[in-house]
Amino acid sequence: MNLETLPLQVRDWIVGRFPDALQWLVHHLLSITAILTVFGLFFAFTTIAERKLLARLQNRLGPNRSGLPWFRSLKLWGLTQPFADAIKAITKEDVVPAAADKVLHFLAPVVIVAFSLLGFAVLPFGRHLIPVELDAAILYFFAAGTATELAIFMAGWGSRNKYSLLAAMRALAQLISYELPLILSVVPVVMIVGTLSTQEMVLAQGGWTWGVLPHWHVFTPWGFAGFLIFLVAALAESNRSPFDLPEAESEIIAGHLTEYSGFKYALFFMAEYFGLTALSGLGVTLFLGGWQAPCAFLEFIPSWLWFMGKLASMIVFFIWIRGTLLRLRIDQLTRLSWKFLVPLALLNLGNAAFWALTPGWTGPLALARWAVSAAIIIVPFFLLGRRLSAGYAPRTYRYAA
Amino acid sequence: MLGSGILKGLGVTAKNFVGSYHDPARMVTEEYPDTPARLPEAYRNFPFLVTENATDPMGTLRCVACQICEKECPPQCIYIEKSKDKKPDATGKPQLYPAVFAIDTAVCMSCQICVEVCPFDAIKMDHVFAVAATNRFEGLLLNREQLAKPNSYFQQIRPAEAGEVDTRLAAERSAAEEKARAAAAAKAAAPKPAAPAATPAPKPAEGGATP
Amino acid sequence: MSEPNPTSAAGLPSEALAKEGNISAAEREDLRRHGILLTSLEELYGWGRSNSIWPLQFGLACCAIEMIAAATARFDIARFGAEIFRPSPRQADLMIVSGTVTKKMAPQVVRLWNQMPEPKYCIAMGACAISGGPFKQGYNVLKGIDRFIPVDIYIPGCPPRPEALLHGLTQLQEKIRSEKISGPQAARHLQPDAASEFPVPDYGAHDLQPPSNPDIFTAPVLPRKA
Amino acid sequence: MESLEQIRDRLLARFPAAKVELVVNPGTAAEHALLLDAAHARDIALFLRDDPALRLDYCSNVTGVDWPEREIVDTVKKSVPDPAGGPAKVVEEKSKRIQPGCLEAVYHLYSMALKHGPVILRLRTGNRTDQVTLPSLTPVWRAADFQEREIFDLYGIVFSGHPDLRRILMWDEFKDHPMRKDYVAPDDFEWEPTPHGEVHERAKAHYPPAVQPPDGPSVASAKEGPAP
Amino acid sequence: MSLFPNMAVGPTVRAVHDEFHGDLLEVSMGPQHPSTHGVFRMVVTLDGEQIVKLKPVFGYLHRNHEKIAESTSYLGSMPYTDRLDYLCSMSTNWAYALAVEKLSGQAVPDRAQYLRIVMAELTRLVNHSCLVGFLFNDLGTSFTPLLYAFREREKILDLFESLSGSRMMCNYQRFGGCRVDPSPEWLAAAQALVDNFPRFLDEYETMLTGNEIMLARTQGVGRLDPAHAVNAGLTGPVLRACGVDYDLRKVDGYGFYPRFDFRVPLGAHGDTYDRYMMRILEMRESVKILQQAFRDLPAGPVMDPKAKLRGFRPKAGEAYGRLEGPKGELGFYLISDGSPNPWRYRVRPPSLINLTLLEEMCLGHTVADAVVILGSIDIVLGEVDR
Repeated sequence: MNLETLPLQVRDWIVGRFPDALQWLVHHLLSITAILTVFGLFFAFTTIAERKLLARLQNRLGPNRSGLPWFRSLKLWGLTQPFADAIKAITKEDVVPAAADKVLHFLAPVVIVAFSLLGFAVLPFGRHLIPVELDAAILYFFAAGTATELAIFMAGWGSRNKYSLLAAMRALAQLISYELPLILSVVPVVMIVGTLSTQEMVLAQGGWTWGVLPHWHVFTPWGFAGFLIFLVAALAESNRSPFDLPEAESEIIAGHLTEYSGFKYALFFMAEYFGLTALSGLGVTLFLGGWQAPCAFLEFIPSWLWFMGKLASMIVFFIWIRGTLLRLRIDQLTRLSWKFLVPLALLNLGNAAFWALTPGWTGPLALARWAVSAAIIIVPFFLLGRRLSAGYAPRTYRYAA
Repeated sequence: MLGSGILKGLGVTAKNFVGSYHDPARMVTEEYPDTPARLPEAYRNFPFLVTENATDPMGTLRCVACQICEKECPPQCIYIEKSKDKKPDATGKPQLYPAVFAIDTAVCMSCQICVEVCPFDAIKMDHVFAVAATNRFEGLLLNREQLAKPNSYFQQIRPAEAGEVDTRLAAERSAAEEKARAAAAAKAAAPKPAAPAATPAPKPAEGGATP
Repeated sequence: MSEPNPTSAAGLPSEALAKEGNISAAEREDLRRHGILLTSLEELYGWGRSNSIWPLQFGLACCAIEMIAAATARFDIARFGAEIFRPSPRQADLMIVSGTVTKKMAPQVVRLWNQMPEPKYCIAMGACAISGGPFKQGYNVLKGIDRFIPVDIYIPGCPPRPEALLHGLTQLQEKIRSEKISGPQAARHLQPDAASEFPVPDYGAHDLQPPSNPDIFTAPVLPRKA
Repeated sequence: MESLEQIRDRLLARFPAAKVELVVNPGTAAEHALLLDAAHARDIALFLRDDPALRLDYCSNVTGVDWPEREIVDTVKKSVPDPAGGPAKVVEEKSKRIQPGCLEAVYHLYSMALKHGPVILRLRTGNRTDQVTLPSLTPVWRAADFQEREIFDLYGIVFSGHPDLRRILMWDEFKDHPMRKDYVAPDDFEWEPTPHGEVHERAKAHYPPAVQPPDGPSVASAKEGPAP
Repeated sequence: MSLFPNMAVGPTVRAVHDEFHGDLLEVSMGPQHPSTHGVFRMVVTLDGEQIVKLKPVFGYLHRNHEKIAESTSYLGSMPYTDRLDYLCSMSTNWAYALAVEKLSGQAVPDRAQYLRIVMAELTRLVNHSCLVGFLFNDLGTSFTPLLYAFREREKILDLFESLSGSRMMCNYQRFGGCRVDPSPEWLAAAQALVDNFPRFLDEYETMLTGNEIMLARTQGVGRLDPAHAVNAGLTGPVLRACGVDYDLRKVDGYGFYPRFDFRVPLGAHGDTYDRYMMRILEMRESVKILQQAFRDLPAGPVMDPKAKLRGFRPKAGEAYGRLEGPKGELGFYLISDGSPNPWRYRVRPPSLINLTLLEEMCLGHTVADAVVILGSIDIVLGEVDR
């Protein structure tokens, strides 16, 4: 029994029970079911983790009493909370405003869930676990991901609500602003690895120096910069705090979700988390070594567990950010993108080019390679950062005589 | 450097996150239905009527239906009807008692003014707060029986205040007894045999409110 | 507490009671046969909903501060799964009327209630929301939100402690858990002819028009000395 | 700061046509006020704001007061010479008069620049029904903006020259001026379990006629058993 | 000659209405809106996201406090004042007691004067920390700063509750003193809390004051110039953020404030950040005042022996008593006709009057800024609408 290939063995066993002609279909259906189940559960536990972690950040306990039906004394630390929420959401009345564009109002949640799930198809979850081996996987991923913002626009426009409309406009501005740095932050990896296939990118990050220092992209200057830009852009793409402008609760009620109730609202909620998970998965794949173990002696742990672990830590980081930061304004959001992230990401392309051209700098020259590469990104970071925050500084105050 | 303020903020929340596991100052949740609420002695929610005796609450109400609280109650949530007859109070003096005493807790603003103006220490503020009801008309309009709570309960929820009230009342009672005895003595000394003095001890009166 | 008391249903919508006679013997038999499945479903349905009560983020006055306090670290309404205060009525399950409802505000409150999808519940928190409270003699104060919308739980107090709100919430959870899916005792939102939307009063020249909704509000008669 | 008399004299010297009276406050606080006539109120206010010795740049509080018509009994002591030639008797003669009602706007002014105050200004309307217009002082002190709107809403004083005179607290369709002393609130006294005084009087209208015992038990007492 | 120019009344609407800009969008924010701090309503006209017109609408919490008070005894109005500014009942109580004492000439013993300052400054801590929490909520945090602030608030409320019996509606001041005398244990607990409070403020400031997003969101947003602010009658931290030195604790010197050594922080820009920092700095000064009060608290009675609880009838006359509430000048104007009830009872609500310039502050900014500006003004609807 090999844990590493256990999911494959299970799949093959099930597929083998079917006639040959149907096997291809069953094979794909099983992949789809597996993704839906695993990430459905992952979504469920992300919500409860988010609520509990946020609670802990805020010095409180968070949901801990839901327990089980029939066994009320069992509280199970509130881990069943998402299922209670699901039952509630499914049985809740679905309200469609009389003035709404019925078709768009209905289509938006369907579209957003469908497209946010598409990205999972090309993520390598383990050494042997990748639903679809696509040569142009990265291109496919971004093409599918863009549609989610369009769905937000559909929701905002179709609801015929002024707050939703504001949210729709914000979502579009955000889409236009952050799609570029997101893709630009990924291009260096493509340049270095020389492929658009996600599995090969993970394989390229294999190996360790002295068995403990992994060769992940994030541990290179260009990779670190790219990862940070990717993180910021991913936060913005998935409408998470501090970029949750389309759903800015304190400003425009619930933004594009204002007119959604019951299951449709749950679908949006789900899609937001699917999108976040998919983007985190891409980040893990591109920068954090995908399913690779961090040290050689930890390789006995199955690769798909490593992937899920890294994914979970990314999500925890996002939750931590959400618990701390405040929201940007729409003009600041776009300014951050166009005046800071995009130039930095462009410079990072050059940085990656430099890195790609100097693989031969070894020995003492390796240090120089690191220094130059780091300087290419840190100096502009300071300069652009100073430009961006010009005029904003903590102040000192006088007192009345 | 751009981002340093953000990193500091992340540091503070991380400190709180970690602290929530070991530092009681950073995990302040009190799990209410499982652990009872922390109530200070002074806590006030709704008024109740003090009775001397738990076995005969209606017969030993301290309230003499003077209607001061009814008049002073800012939101006017107290309704009193005086009794027609009198019965002896704790000091033995015949007093009126409330035939109807109703407090609409749906209106009460828990201001404690009724307690402050009561010259008889008959109305006090209760600690009970879990009084959610499904019917506001009958569930929240408290009548005399629901309001009456024995002095022992008062001593239990507000030991300091109850102790003070008890000493004061005891002093008043002994003064009254003293006076009654003196009067009895004076009458005994007088040539004509006096009528029996007022009953000195607080008797659980038989002629209660519910005949 | 959780089961609506039939004898005390004066003035409150008591559809359950009203429909007692409308069920035929065949239906009764059918119900009995489906009993086990039904109770399982009921349990699951009630469990899910009672542990996921999302209140409307909607504060009126002083009690709203205590409502916020109930959501803060010390009291932590999140333990009941109810910390997700939704600002949009479309996603809310519970309306906590927390504070004085003025006549100027009443139409908006009713509108919010109408915008909430079923199943929805209402807690009248504090004296003002129940009866107008200390401000009931004011010319602009509505004497109780139950003049316009049905209230499930009344929490007296001025303001009620956050613990009292939590207590009210557990009462509501009990109520939701004990709700039946079908039959004459079915929950309000499952009865086909039970009202879900209520008429919004208009601003009149001297008062709201109408001053109360006679379908759901009739004060019991309380004779006093004239 | 100058005394109120000095201010009044200076105002009268500056605005000879104006009528400025001193309203004495008999209470302990002894915060006296200046009663201005409507025609010159705004000029005087501007003067008070900009005068270098006063610089009352801050209008703290603006409020309305309702003074309904009231009957005043004047008691005049008269010494009546005794026709019999004895010592003159002192006889109290009572005469009733009706003091006409009015609405009043009161402004409390302070100076933030010189840190003194208050100077209290009062403006009175002609009556409570048709002559209810006063000049708005909002152009002088923006602080009066919402407060004058509130007076308009609750008392019904119309401030001419106010930039945006609408109801502020009640809805626009509302017709009454509820802070007036003679305002009667609409009847919603269906459920008054603990009524007193005026509330009791109004609640009676909702008591059932049939079960109105002369002195009978109430519901609360009925539950407790019949009162003795 | 004029100190300030004769201010143009009414906002200037800069609506650009042409083909390029398209239609204006009118959005009604409130009365149910997460960031209007209750049932306040703003009718906002937007050009894109930019505000070209903003009309505040009040009255959704107009619960006729003044009318009710005119038919209630002087004492009976005291618990109602708790419910005016329900975040700071102690200072509202004091303001009312101050006005009635001025009206009736009632003296207050020394210990009560000190206790009043203790309560008022604790209330200032409660109010400002809550305000800052709410402000950050408006700025889009996920409740974290608010919950930290409420964590500290609960500690102060516990003190209030163990003293007065209620967390929020203290009903503590009386005409001629205070209702209960705190025990030595209470004072020790309060002292310990006050000594620890700066640590909370430091942590809070580390978390938020230097945050780049916070700086960008608040600096330069909602500017006010001092001339406008004075003319519009703004008071409290909002006024002092513009640089106008006007603190009634110094100007009027009511209570025993002249005996205390504290400073009044002043802003320079009059923007949202200054208003936020005024609160933080004032909390630090309040801590100083409290420490002095605990040090100097004299022994003695807390009620004037001549004070009457029932049958209180001040003689005919009027008085305007005001104090520096956490939100600004809180005044009570009372006219007595010699009867047990006031003839006229008027509250000068700082929250309402501080909103006078809301539109001017918001014009040209976005919806996101409008909620922040509103949050930085610090309103409580119970006081705005009364």
